[in-house]
Amino acid sequence: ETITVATVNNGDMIRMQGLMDEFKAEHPDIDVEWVTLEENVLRQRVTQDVATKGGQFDVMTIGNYEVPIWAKQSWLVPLTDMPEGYDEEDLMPAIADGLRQDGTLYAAPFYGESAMVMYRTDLAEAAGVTIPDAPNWGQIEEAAAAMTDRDNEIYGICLRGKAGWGENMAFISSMANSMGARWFDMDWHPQFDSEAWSETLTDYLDLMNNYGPPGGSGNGFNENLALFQQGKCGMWIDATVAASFVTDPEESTVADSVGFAQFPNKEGMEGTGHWLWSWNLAIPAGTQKEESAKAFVAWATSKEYTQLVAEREGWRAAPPGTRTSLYENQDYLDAAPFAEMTLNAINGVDILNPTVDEVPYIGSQWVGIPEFQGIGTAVGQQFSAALAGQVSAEQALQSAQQLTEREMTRAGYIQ
Amino acid sequence: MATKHSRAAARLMISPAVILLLGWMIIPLGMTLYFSFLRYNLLMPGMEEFTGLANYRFFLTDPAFFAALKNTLLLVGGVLLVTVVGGVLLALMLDQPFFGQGIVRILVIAPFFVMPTVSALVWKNMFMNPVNGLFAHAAKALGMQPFDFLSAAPLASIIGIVSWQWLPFATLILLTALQSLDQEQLEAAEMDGAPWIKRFFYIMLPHLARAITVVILIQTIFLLSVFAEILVTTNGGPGVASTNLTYLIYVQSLLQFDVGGGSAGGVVAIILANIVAIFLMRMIGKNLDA
Amino acid sequence: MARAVSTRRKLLTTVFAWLVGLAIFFPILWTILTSFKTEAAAIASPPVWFNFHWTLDNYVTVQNRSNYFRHFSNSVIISVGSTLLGLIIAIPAAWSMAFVPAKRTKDVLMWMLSTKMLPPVGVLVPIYLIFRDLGILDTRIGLVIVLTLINLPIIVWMLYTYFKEIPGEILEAARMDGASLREEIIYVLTPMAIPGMASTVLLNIILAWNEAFWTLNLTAARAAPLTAFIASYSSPEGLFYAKLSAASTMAIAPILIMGWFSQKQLVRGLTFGAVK
Amino acid sequence: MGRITLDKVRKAFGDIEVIPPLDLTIEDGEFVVFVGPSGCGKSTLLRLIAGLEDVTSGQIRIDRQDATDLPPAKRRLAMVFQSYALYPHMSVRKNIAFPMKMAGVPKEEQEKRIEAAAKALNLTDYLDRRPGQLSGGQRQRVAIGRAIVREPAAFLFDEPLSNLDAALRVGMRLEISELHKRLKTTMVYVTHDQVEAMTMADKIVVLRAGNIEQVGSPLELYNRPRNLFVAGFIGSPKMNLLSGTEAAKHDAATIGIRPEHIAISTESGTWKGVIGVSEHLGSDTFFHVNVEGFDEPFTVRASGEVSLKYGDEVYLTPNEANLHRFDAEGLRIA
Amino acid sequence: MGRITLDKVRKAFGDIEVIPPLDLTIEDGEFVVFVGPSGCGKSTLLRLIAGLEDVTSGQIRIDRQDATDLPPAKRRLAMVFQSYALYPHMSVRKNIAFPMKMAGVPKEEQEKRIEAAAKALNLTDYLDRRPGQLSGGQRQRVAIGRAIVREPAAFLFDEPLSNLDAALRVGMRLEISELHKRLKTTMVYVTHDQVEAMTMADKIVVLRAGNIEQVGSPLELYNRPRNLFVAGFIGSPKMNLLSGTEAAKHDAATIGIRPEHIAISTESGTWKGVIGVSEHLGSDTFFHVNVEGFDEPFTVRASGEVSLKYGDEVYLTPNEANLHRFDAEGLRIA
Ligand SMILES: Nc1ncnc2c1ncn2[C@@H]1O[C@H](COP(=O)(O)OP(=O)(O)OP(=O)(O)O)[C@@H](O)[C@H]1O
Ligand SMILES: Nc1ncnc2c1ncn2[C@@H]1O[C@H](COP(=O)(O)OP(=O)(O)OP(=O)(O)O)[C@@H](O)[C@H]1O
Ligand SMILES: [Mg+2]
Ligand SMILES: [Mg+2]
Repeated sequence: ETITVATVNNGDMIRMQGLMDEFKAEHPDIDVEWVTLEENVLRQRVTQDVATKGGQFDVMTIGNYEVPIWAKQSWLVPLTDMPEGYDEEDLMPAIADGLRQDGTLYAAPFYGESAMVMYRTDLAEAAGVTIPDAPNWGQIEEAAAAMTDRDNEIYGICLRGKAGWGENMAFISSMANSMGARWFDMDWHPQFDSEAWSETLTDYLDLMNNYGPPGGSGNGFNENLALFQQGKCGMWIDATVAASFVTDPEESTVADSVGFAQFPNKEGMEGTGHWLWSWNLAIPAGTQKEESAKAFVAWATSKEYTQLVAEREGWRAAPPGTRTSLYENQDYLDAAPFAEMTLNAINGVDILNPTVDEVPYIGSQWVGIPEFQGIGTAVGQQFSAALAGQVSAEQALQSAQQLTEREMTRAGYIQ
Repeated sequence: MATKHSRAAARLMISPAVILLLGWMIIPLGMTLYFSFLRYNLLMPGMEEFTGLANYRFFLTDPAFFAALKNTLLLVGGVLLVTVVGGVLLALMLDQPFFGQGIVRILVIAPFFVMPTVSALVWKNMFMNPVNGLFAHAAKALGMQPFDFLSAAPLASIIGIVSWQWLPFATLILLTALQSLDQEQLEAAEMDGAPWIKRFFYIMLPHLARAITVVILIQTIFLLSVFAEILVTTNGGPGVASTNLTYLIYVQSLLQFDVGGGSAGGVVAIILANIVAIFLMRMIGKNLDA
Repeated sequence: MARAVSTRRKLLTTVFAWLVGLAIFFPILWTILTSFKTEAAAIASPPVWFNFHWTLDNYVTVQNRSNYFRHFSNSVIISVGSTLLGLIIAIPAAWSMAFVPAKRTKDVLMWMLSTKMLPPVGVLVPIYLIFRDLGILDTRIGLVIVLTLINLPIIVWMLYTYFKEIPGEILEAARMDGASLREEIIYVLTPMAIPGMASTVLLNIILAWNEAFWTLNLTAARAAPLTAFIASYSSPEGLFYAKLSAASTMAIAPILIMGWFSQKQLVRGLTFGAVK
Repeated sequence: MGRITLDKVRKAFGDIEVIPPLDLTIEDGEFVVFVGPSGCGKSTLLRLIAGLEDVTSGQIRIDRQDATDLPPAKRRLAMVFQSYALYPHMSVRKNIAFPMKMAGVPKEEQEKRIEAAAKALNLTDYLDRRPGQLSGGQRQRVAIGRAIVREPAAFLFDEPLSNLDAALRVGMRLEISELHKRLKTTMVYVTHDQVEAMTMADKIVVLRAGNIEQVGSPLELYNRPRNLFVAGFIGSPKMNLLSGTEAAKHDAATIGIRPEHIAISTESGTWKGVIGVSEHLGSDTFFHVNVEGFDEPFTVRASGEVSLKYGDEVYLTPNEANLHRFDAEGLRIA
Repeated sequence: MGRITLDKVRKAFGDIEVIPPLDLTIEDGEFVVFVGPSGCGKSTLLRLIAGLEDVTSGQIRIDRQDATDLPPAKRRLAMVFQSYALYPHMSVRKNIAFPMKMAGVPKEEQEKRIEAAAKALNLTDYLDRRPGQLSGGQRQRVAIGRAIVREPAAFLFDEPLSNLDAALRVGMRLEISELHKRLKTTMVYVTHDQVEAMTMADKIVVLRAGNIEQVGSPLELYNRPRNLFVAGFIGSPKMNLLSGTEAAKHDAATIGIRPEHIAISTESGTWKGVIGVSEHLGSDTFFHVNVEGFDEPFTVRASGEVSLKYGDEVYLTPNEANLHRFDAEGLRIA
């Protein structure tokens, strides 16, 4: 039997494709076909397929944003009766809870992430700044200012600027959370006219305009990763998975001088993370090959898989952020200097209460409603335009407010 | 030629093409039209209901709509301008005698074979990237600030990329047209005392009119639906600075999975495209028959 | 004009033309060069030209990651298949328009072209649903059908312009010689239009090869052509310039090579009746 | 085996009547030439006979059998087109074989007939060439070859020589005439060349705007044109036409006299005139003589040796026996 | 004001010498016609004069002034091309105005000259049409119009009539001749049409493979061809050429006698023969007579009234006065 797996083109997934002979050895009767796509294309393709019951995929890679929404539509096969030894209990609660509906798991986490600060210890030292483990935004700005050296193409801070709900909005929403801003009030009115948002955006723009690399409005995760690996960034605040890439001596020119710190907060505010993301494997309801699909999902998200990756590629490459056991493994902790920071960041997130004020949605750097993809991207465009200098921060916020209100009204949230 | 037999045969033989294209036009169009009156979001199945013109109202009042309309026209117009002017110049150049004509012609044609996605990726990452792109290196080598093409001049950059892809097409058509110009006409003009530049404007350019029309027609058809280049390079941004209609519809229907709204957008785009088409056909009809 | 062009002028033209030609070709050249570099060399500043360590690693990596040859063969089958199917439908249609012109002929032609103006994104969902119901999602036959329909107007137009150049007398001669309509088309018209058909075929293979919207949206694993292959490289993690270049080179090389070898044919043919 | 009868055949393109109802019989074995000014309907008539156009009304019979609705392939007629319409992608052999292939003639029979035709037309050495590698005259022979292997009821030629240069034309003219002598197949031949019509035809049909003006042998038309149109059309240079008092003297509305039937003298004659342009062909000289009282100059043929020049005074004397008289309607007065 | 001198002009394309060094003087006001077989270099010579080709060596003088290196526009010559090379996108008026516009002639002056030219050429009614809407003859007049408004030192015509049908040709031939009489501008005219050359030229230049075979007035060439080539080339139908014993009788290697210089009789004469094909043109009849002892049939011209037919026995008598004698090298024996 051949199952078709749709997946995103990131390093962990590609690594898994290289390990398929192992899977084949365990399940000789199952062949796996891969469809590897860029994140946005993938999302569009799988959503379209699952919603129209096109039935082209048997396993889909989806985010924790989609899982609850899709589960509610009964588009996903509940992952009950997982094979013996799967050990669902071992999944990290912060991650797994977001994938459950009424206590049933609807998708298996492949890896999880929160966000944190990665910085160049050598540059910080040279610039004479220290970055505390739990910095605030003020300290970040100071450090960025100190490390920036444009003549040598060293930029104090690299942040996402490329428009998209999963790109710049992921970061900006987290930053907003850490500044006490929220997307919607309890009546689903957008909050871009609030003081907190204004502060968030202004700070973000200041950081990027003053200490960021040129072309910031086009940089997403990958572009920043490349910059950081080339040694052009003093700090980079982004997903925790990045840690394993920037410390990979084969790819990164700065592997041995990276330090880590918690996602910053507004001065005086608490909270360790406002970002929670996982890539999960789920089985669409229409599939004819449920059994094989389930076998595959179980294999790919099992402890044994982690072990397998560790054996083949070393512990540092193990998919992070899904299983508690991994963080209890001394080999892993030794190989991954960022492990603890990652664990703390993930566990610190509460997607029911992403920020100070109460919110009507679940989510962290995203908002768990179907409309968010569109709205988030449109707002992201506005902020990216502000970063590119095409509009002012106020204008961007104003447009964001208007367009969000428009969409929310149309969708029926605002009566 | 035109006997009863042959006319009957002609009708029979053209019908497969006509029926297929009619089907290709009417079936999706019909469905699109139908969806455009529905409140229909893929993510919320079972909630479809008839909403009349609400989708149209929503699409047309989108603040991005007019920007997209403007961008579409700028994109089509800009690329046409670059490719026609550039194509004429290149054709003139390739028409001169020089060594290695064949190879240079191949070099000039090559971009036409490149997939839009690939060319967008290559341009974006390897040329226009303000840190690692070649243009940035060049600027730095010249002691200038690298220019951030895709955020500072997104539409112009896309026009550049698309023009690069279509320049060979225009060049080819114009070159063959130029080569079909009766040499005696040029000689006559020379005997009449016209210097090179006047021969160009009075003889060659009018001769190229028909070819230029064809270039415009064919390219417009393809340029109206430019999509991959935008998706890959700027995602329509920053803001809506490089969103064209096609991309706007994409955002509507595939990013928000709002089939109703996207369909309404599609219908609007079809209407606009047909306005352009009618306009073009007026122009072409005159020029192609001449 | 057969007046001797002075050698000096010819040399100047040569230098200029080569510069322009290379400038236009440069992005492709650079991509090919980069595909043989290591990732580090690919982003070296200042850029390295030829004196780097040439490596095939990127190609190996790319091939390991995705099954290039399957995508490749899908691309070939889809583009050639849709072109041939298109020809079969278009030849009779173009014959009718060229040799039995009616008052509406021009209008029909223009109408056909106007079907190409449908924005594909606007009709994706309907088409997807239809394909799902027909069970031809992710099949090569499905893509062949779509691409045939998309390119049909172009094929018809091109053939129409070639056919119009063929003197009607020759077809009439065949008729006088006792050929039926079918024989007339098979034995006389088609062989005479071979050069025109060749360029039509070439252009359509190129268009079909490069079509990236439908091929991406209507396929998953089995029928995915090279456009889908390249879609998985559009922003991978980490340094990717060299790998992207290798993948790009692999995606465009077949069509580039085909285009180069047949460029004479293409040049002659690509006129759409623009040249009287 | 090749009698063609047109019975009230009428042809209109849309509203425009190109051929008004027309009757014509072409006898078996006859060589009939259609002449007439450009656009008069010669080609259309031929194409109607061939079946390449539908008649609007009327009937076409070939050998007594109604052929009006037969498709071209069924009429057993062979047509040689102005451009020869050879199949450029086939060798000469294949070109000639094509009609037989279509008719399903067995291979050996085909070979035999091709050999025979090639020999008759002097094409044996060229059988494996493509038409593009042949000279104009050879191409024309291939076109004829393709026609004769079918043993058609009649040949139709539409200006087959007009693409050739003058020298080749003369040769081909002779060859076609000889072919006709040999095969004795009906031939219908369209031309607008005087000389071709005069030298080849058994019977010339003069057309004007789709109407038949006169049918007759070449010399009949030359000697006894039925009306002014035919008189003016046949003969080169044109017949001199006079009206007014001079014509009245002969009891006619118009009289005509051909250039070769006027004697020129420096001493005496009927009309006195002054030489205008003169054209020396060596063999002949054509003088354009301006005679007082006439608007148009007279064209007069003299031998090549006559040495008169511009401005000389001369006297012209028509040969009364060759004078043509026409009435007010332009019809010949017997 | 239009004397053209070619002084050792030589032209080679690459290694192929198309025109070996050649001297020629065209006097002011002369009408010179170049004739010769296809490919002999007529067009090349004309284009050298026009400046559209560079001479490989030698000198071209126009009115005594060295023009060898002048660009075409500066030579004050006007050229009428075979295809007319009208500008298809401009109206007739604009076509005619173009050279004046290029020369910066003031608008009113332009208008005046256009009117004058249009009147002279009978084009007044067509000034606002495009070339595509004109007949062949009208187009040619536009081409001439475009040439005359410039008041050139000389006109160059490259086979300007070869695209026209026979009837139109005769008319245009006369018009050009008259134009020359009126303007008295030098004209150089390339043609391969016998009749054109004979009737229009003051002086004919016969070329073969780039060499001048003979220069002279039309009648000079007709009556006293300098060699066999010219003898065979000038005159239509061709001169009958005989060698062998018959020629030896006249102390020559070859003798020639034109068809019009042979008397035909049923009773007696020098040679006895049998009539083959005969061509009746009405005005004349050409008999092809097979004479024993000669391979080729004799062509003989007789009047239109002679009634001889295929197979008749006849006697031929050449007119001794018109006999041409050539030596073994083919040169005329005086
Ligand atoms: N398909 C057509 N539609 C309309 N009118 C036509 C068509 N074909 C021919 N005609 C008209 O019919 C008339 C006769 O045309 P035809 O070709 O028979 O002339 P022709 O005598 O052969 O002339 P030519 O000597 O120039 O070949 C012309 O006036 C022509 O314009
Ligand atoms: N550009 C060229 N390159 C090489 N050879 C040429 C070129 N132009 C002409 N020739 C050769 O020069 C010779 C003379 O050509 P030209 O055109 O002058 O002949 P022509 O007398 O005008 O013939 P025609 O009567 O066929 O027009 C021919 O053999 C021709 O092949
Ligand atoms: Mg005709
Ligand atoms: Mg010539």
